Amino acid sequence: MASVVTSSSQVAPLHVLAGPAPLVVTPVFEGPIDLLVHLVASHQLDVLEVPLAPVVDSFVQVLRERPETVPLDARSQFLLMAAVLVEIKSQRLLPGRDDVDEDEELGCWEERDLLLARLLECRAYAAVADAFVALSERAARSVAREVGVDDGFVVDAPDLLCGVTPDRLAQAYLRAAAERVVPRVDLSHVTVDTVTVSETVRALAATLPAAGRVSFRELTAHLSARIEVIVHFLAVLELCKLGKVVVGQAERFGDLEVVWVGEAYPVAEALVGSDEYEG
Amino acid sequence: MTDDELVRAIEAVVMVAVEPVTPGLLAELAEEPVERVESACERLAASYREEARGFVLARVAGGYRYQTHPDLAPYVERFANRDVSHRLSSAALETLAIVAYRQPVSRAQIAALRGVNADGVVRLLEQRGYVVGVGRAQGPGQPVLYGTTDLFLERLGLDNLSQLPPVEDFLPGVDVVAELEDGLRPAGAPGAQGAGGPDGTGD
Amino acid sequence: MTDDELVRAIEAVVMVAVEPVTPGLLAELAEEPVERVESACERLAASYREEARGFVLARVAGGYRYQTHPDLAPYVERFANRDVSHRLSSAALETLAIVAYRQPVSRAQIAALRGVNADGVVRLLEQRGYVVGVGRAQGPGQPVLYGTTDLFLERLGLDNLSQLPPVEDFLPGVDVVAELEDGLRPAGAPGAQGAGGPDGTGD
Repeated sequence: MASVVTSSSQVAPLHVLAGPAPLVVTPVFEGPIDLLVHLVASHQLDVLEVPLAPVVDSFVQVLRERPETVPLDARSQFLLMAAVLVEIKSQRLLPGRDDVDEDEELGCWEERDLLLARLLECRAYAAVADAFVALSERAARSVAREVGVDDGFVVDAPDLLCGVTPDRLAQAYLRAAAERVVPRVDLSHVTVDTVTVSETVRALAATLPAAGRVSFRELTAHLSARIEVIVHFLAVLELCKLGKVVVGQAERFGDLEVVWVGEAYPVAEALVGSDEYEG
Repeated sequence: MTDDELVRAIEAVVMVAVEPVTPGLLAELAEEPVERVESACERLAASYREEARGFVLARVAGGYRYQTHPDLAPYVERFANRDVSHRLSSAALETLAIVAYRQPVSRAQIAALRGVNADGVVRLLEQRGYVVGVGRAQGPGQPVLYGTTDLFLERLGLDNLSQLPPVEDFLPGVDVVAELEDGLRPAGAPGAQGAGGPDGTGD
Repeated sequence: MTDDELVRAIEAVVMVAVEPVTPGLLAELAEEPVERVESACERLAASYREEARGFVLARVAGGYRYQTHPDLAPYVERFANRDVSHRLSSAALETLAIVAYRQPVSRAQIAALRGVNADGVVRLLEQRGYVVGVGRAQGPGQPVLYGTTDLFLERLGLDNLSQLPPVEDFLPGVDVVAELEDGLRPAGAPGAQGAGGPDGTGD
């Protein structure tokens, strides 16, 4: 079913999700996408050798031609797996891998462990949800008596309205009738990166015109955190999109060269469009 | 069906029935002759009496139902009259206010406005005599529409509903709007009362 | 008060209660210590079980109530007008599980865990009465913190939250963890294969 162009022939597929995995066809791999991810993740297949565009193209083609053959589960599974592949590949394509210091490497593991913990926890809650269904089905086999006190019993009605004035009633009505204010989302748990793409775009626009031809490695040499390198990469892409810089590469997977080609002192406002990268 | 099974089925059905259950209905549910069901009910009622249970299986209005043993009326009365709190909760007060200003109003409309099920609160207000069903809405299910009672007016010292204060008088000024979100703090939290009435833009 | 009298009073009061009756309230009504009331309830529940009654005295959501024996569901189902309402989606159930185990928890925390916005699902659960705002978090925006309700416990047939099945029992097996871990290994790390992580599980 899966013909894999690698040395290894017996590889257990990754059972991340239930259901049939969408098949993908690329020059070096043909088979379920979860197997592709598994091979890449376990280094049995170099992600750099797998062009991702055909993976997406073939899936989109199937979606166009025979949408009924791809159930919703398979579609979401594909999206998840494709996202994982893109993430892996983009990480590998980022420069500066060799000189990462140990702290950052540790931070990377830490991040991964957090993600793993989150995945495990979610998995556990999904299983708990099934247990809830079982519990409630069992509980539903018993019906509670809810008949209440017989009318024959005299119930004294104490004055619960003691102390309630018409004004307080009006205020209670306003409280009740008020549109529920949507509580603001608490972002306090989110670590806000100190540097954003738009800030970096502005910083680069200030320094690049005078810098001449610089390599991306030089440009990011002073940076310590991976996230800053990524932000710089995105900022360069943004400037490239705006036509302010030209990005070249002497050889495949060689260092990126960045040359400023825009006007010398761009107005900062012109670059405001990159704000959406924030966060 | 054995005698034991029949008795158990009767116990279960009568336990959850709100109205007295006729022997005919019990017979239908158990798929047994009415006579057999009736004699099972009588035996069951007798056994409760012998065991001096706190409840009896009574034959009322042509059917069977559980009711408390007359001996235990003092406890039941105390239970029925227990005062969980001497004041209306803020949820109950808000519901009462909705009924007062929007009457006639259905429970579903109240629930839609408050964002939570209102059945329990409406039942409480009804039990206490502050609201009463005043009619039924047109449309599916013909839900009961509620209005306030004379007792409600009396307790608030009002002569009639037109004396309810206009809510516009209590709309917050622009300067207070900024503090509205703070008003979402649960009632009773420190400071909740401060800014001239908690939230509410009125629409 | 003799043991028999106490048991009869309990039977009578629970029979007319609409909601589970707490041992504390029973104790208050009977003017007896809570411990004595509680052990009387347990004995009573046990005797119903032994006698194979059609009903049971169940401990649910912190109190006692009468409910039908599960065996008799076929008879009761045809009779009681049950809320056979719409099942919860798996997304709603998972969110409910998160609230149950992590309460008090904010919507943002739920969203962070599930990776998707949780507002709609939480609102649905709130409407159904399974979760409720139980307070507010410190910090910016003072988000509402949610917890589960007594109705949630009732629907699951639980007495209290400590009866929830331990979430640890539902963690995926070691093989699944290893596979997940594989998928998360920092990709392209040249030495990742052999170096192993700080967690030591390596490959």
